[in-house]
Amino acid sequence: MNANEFKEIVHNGLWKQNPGLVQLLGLCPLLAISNSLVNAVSLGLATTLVMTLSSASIAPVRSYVPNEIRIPVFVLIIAVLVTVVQYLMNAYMYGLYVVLGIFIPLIVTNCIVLARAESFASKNPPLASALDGFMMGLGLTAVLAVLGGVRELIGKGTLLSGIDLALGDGAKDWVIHVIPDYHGFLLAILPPGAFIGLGLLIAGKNWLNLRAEAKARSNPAPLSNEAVQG
Amino acid sequence: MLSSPFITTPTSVNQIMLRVLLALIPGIALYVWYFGPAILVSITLASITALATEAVMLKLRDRPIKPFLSDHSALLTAWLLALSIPPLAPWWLVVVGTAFAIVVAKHLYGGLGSNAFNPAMIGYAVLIISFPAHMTHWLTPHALGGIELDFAQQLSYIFHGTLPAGLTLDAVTMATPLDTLKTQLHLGLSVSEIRDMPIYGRLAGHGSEMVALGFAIGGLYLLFTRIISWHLPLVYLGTLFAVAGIFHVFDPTHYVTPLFHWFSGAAMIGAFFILTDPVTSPTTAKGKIIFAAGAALLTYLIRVFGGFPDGMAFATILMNICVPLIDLYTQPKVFGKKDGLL
Amino acid sequence: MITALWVMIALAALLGLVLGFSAVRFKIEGNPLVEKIDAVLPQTQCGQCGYPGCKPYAEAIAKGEADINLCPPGGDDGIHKLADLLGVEYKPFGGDAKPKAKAVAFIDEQTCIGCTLCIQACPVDAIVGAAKQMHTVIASECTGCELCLPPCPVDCISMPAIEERLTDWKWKHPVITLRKIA
Amino acid sequence: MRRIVRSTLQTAANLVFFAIIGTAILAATYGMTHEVIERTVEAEKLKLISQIVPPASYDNDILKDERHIEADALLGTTTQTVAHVARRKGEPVAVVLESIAPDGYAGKIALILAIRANGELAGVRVVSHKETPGLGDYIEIAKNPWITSFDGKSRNIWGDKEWQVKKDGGQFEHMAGATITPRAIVKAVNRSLLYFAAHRDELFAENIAATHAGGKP
Amino acid sequence: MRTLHHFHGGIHPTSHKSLSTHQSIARAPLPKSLVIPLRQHAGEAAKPCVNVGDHVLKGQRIGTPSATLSSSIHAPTSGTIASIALHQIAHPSALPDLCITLIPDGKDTWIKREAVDFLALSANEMQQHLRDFGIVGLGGATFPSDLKLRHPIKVDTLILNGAECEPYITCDDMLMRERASEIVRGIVILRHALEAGEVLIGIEDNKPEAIAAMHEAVSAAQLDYAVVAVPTIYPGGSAKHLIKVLTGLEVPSGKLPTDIGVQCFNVATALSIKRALDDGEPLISRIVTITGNVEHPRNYEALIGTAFSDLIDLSVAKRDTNRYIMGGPMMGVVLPAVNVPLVKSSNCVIAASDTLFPPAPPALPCIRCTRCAQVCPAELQPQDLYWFAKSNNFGKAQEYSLADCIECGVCAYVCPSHIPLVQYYRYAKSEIRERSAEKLAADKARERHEYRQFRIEREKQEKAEKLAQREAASKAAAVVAPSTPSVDDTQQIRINEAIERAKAQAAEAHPKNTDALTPEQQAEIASIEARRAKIRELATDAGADDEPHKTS
Repeated sequence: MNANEFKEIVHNGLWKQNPGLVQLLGLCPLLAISNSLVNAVSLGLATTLVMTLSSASIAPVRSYVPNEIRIPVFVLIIAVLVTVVQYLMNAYMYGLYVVLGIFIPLIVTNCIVLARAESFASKNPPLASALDGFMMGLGLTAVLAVLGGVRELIGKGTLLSGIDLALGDGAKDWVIHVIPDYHGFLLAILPPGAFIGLGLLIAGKNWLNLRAEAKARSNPAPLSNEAVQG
Repeated sequence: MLSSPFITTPTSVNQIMLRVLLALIPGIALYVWYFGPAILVSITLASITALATEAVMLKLRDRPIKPFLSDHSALLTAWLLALSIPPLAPWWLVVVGTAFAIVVAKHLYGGLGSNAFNPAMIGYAVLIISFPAHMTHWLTPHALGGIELDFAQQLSYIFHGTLPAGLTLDAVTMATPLDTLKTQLHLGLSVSEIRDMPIYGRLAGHGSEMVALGFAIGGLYLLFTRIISWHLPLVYLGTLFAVAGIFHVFDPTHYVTPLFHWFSGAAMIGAFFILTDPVTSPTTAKGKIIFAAGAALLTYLIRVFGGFPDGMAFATILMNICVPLIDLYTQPKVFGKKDGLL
Repeated sequence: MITALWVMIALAALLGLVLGFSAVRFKIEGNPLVEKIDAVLPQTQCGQCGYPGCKPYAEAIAKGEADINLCPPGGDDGIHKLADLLGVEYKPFGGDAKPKAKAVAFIDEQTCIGCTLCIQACPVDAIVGAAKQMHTVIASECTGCELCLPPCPVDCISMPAIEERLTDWKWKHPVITLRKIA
Repeated sequence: MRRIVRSTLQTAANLVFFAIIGTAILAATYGMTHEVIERTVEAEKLKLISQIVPPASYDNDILKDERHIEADALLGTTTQTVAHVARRKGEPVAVVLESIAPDGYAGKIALILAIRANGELAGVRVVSHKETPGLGDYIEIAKNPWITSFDGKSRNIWGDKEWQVKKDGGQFEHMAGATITPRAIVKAVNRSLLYFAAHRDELFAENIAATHAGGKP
Repeated sequence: MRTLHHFHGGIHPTSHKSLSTHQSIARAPLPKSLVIPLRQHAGEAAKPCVNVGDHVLKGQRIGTPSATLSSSIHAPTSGTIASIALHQIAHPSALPDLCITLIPDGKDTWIKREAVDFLALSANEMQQHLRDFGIVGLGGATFPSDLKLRHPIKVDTLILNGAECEPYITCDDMLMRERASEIVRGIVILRHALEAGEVLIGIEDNKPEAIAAMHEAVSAAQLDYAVVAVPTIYPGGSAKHLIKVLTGLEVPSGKLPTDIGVQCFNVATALSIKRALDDGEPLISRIVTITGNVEHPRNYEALIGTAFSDLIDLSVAKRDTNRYIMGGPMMGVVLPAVNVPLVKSSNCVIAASDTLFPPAPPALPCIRCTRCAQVCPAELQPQDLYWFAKSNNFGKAQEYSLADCIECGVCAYVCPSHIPLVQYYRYAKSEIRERSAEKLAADKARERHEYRQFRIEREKQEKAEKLAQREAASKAAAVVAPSTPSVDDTQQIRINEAIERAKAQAAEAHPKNTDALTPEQQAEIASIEARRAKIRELATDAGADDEPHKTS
């Protein structure tokens, strides 16, 4: 893996092929768990861990798996890894484990994990695959973090609420009350808020892309008489 | 290049919208008569917010501001939304609801003509979901003779959230007739016991029944000037009457009369002003009938069995989702063809 | 613990048997997708996509080897159709591929020496003529692929764009100025 | 034909191989973590109980001192529940009961409450509910301290009339526009106190605890 | 009183017809030159059958039909052919078309006119006669009338369309008022030709004079034709809708009226048929309404080919006139220039100003109010069609029966958002037409390409077989005479092969298109060949090496 490939994988994961905003994979947890920053980031990191490990373990065995059982084997590997992560969380981060609940085992069915296994890890060497899994996971985590942060901020006026569940009671004071005496805009933390928020994030990304493209072109195109149809 | 026809009728979108606004006035007048002028504050607030956000969105979307701003559609959204919010709601509630309706429900969906959902109802739904507590502070009609706030006190509450010393919110507000009905039924009272309570009048809630009547009068004006087609209001009210009637006949101690359903909540304004929004209702005659019947059924179900006191807004939104499908399956027959599309 | 292991092994063995058997037994031959893609392509057979004709390009797309934005005669519209058919994102023309105005080949009879090279190059037999005889393009059959241009030793073939005539004049999309004129 | 059999068997063997490895990894992880998990789960339950019964006020192993309670209309329960007893130097301090308010605005509200030996409430907490967010959910301690208004209350001085929300003429506060939820909870707590009064001795009896505690696998 | 039926939708625009009915039809003076387009009918343009410089007589044929769907063109007066060239015509595209320019000699000398006894004509002869006399439908579609008489058809009801539903236009109205008996005579011919049962003459009830005149003419001729006053509603003059109103029958989509036993002719067409048979006069003039923003709105009988500007000058356009519309305000087209010639389909020219037809305010988005659907006489969903046309979703537009749209314009007339709906439909229709043509071309190209591949493959195979045979033969020869040096032998065989191959190729490259050539083409080829030979000579003179390489 040379520097260019490295850059490409990182860029793909975090921006160009971002699983949350571009591939639109793994929406179920993305929408369900992003009602607070801590929940969102925790699930994002758990997914990242699983993706890194699964890509890293699928890549070395890829040539020994015959085509007809490719997917069962990948699912098996992913399921094992998820279960391991679940045990670990249950043991050492019980509060978070309760909050994330069903969504931890659901990482198995998160299409993004299998999608990376299929489209990248099954065709690339272990190191690149691990990096790809990690970066895709980080990309998802980033989207989750932004979505969770925004929803929590608008919905409750706080940030990092529930941080004690992840880091223990010592972190209780870390909760930031950004807007004191806030009425709470419940829509944001209820399920519709997730859809609206994701829609806005995707729109925002597209807008940034378009702007970058326009800048890249930036040749003085004739602007006059420009008309939109309809 | 100019294309035929070269002559057109003088009717334009802004005239249609203006007539609809006019038709709301009898209802609003009765509202003021029975509940005081606080509602005018909400309407003004909502109108200013709607025009301002509309202008900003048009600017952002690179659309000419003047022709779109003068089509009165934003004003109509604002009025309908203001009329579905309690008059004593804090000012920011009105602003947030209207802004959401215009920015998200209207412009993010492509602006006038492209919005899939009735913006006013989306605004209402957002408010009732997000601020359910504030959405329950309805005014008590004058006739009941309870403690009343004067206009200055109302303004002070709307803009500062302060009540005169010694008064609690509970003392000056009440739940809607529909909400009260639901709560009392929950407590095991029978319909006739509940209807004897002072907040109820001849048909439904004291005062609010007259407001509904005002909207019906405005609606009939729209119907007779052919601004709206008969399908939507008539089928809606008819279905609501039929469903409520069946339940009422079946068990009059638990289910109120169909007339009560007609004249409470948003049934009247909904039938004539909300369902009839052409953008978000079906285009075919058959489709309109299905749409209105579905909305009536859902309204009743949500009112009687659901978690919210009134179901008009959610029924409208749910039926809005079905509009493309309804339209697809109700394509009328074309001249010279035996069948429609399907 | 041991039970879990046995359950897993039994399950894996059973699934493996089923999958292995079906993989051999239900192999699918041929590819109807190629036909569908080929139907969308403009059939100029021009090879501008880098494949020797429309069908090979269709096959390459079906296999996922070729991008959908390589067919200049198909135009932007063609890319949209392919994107719809394959359920992928629309992609604008990449690199040097650009849509071109429709044209037909025209042989300047004054210069043509009757070498038949263009006849052999024409993928749709739209040029007729014999050695040392006048060659003519059957305009109605010509797809405008330009494959006859390079072999001509005397450069007597030109590709005039098809001009709009009364018979094929089209009404234009009404343009309504909604955006302020910059 | 033989080719099919061979390739089928090969595939199966391959999958079995991966299954064995996967199962082995899982077994190892389970072995490593299951004790920690058990301990954590107990600690969590204890944490909830300690919110309403201060740990300093008792010295027994409260989780072990449990008894099974049959479904009862006063508790609003329809299945068997578990109660825990806190003791100090053998003397009963408080009992932790599960109770259900069946008539919330949107269905049942599950409660856990601790009653001191003298019949006073040590505390009440809502375990689960489906009340309207923003309207009826002020019963959660995380959102509003309302639920602590039960602390120290009992039926010793207040009768059924006082055990109502203020709107109905009782002593308990509620929020404007949302009376159904607090009404349901006040009613449920009141009934639970009646249950306690009727079953006080059984609840605090030591021998029952011993038999029942031993019955659990 | 017969029961009338009604069709869905329709509108009641102000008719403005009285403007141009105060004065009788005037004969327009002979212009200085006439420009006669060769495409004045639906279908293929006529082929010119005169040469520049020829002197022609009034009524002489100057263009012959070039296909089944085509018609004849005649000289409107006597004079000299000045040119046969592209000239701007009355078409919204502003594109030119092939026209014959005729300079009148002022004598207006007719060719020999002969009355024909239509009763003596066979069906085929009747059709041929109409075709030769350039009779086409004058209602607007200009469909060659002979094709409407084609057998086998069974017509129970013959309908004469005098509805003239568009505002402003009064040419049929005036024609019926002034020439009713001639029209009735034409109907007699048509009824005979079609062997039709009942005859219904539909006239909108806002033309009482025309109805009265037709009544009178019918009873004077002692015929049982029914002159029916139909309700005035636009577009009641559309043939399919008039049929619906009069008979209650709907012409099935994509079918012809004859499929339900009805045939429909415009009243003006009936008159021109009468003239073709009774008077031996081809279609060389028509009535045209000049109205709108002019001082003297009036109907003129004008020769085909007369410039509109000449007619407008007769009526004197008001000063603020800024454009001219050919046809009515609902379906007409803006003239690209005022000097374009009158054709067989020109029924009306409206001088327009911004006060008469105020420009539409900017179009706003469609709010799906369905006022368009309520008035659409084709019972379509214009708001959906608009959406599909706008988003280039032509497949959907076809699914929603865009093809059944008659472009009558009522949708755009009522649209409160002022969307140019008809233009969207026209755009979509042209695109669909082009696309289906492209699809056909692509299919043809694929077929040709595949055949070519197949042919090349087959030739390769045949050659391989031949080679194999030959090798086998040479092997056999080698067995017989093993002493022959094999290497040279096979090489020789290969060389022979190559020569043969080249020969075969040369033979195969023999032009396939030189078999069925017209004499002109052969002459052309001959001249080109001669030129080419000369060039080759020059080339060989210049340098022998420059000889073009042959294919191998």
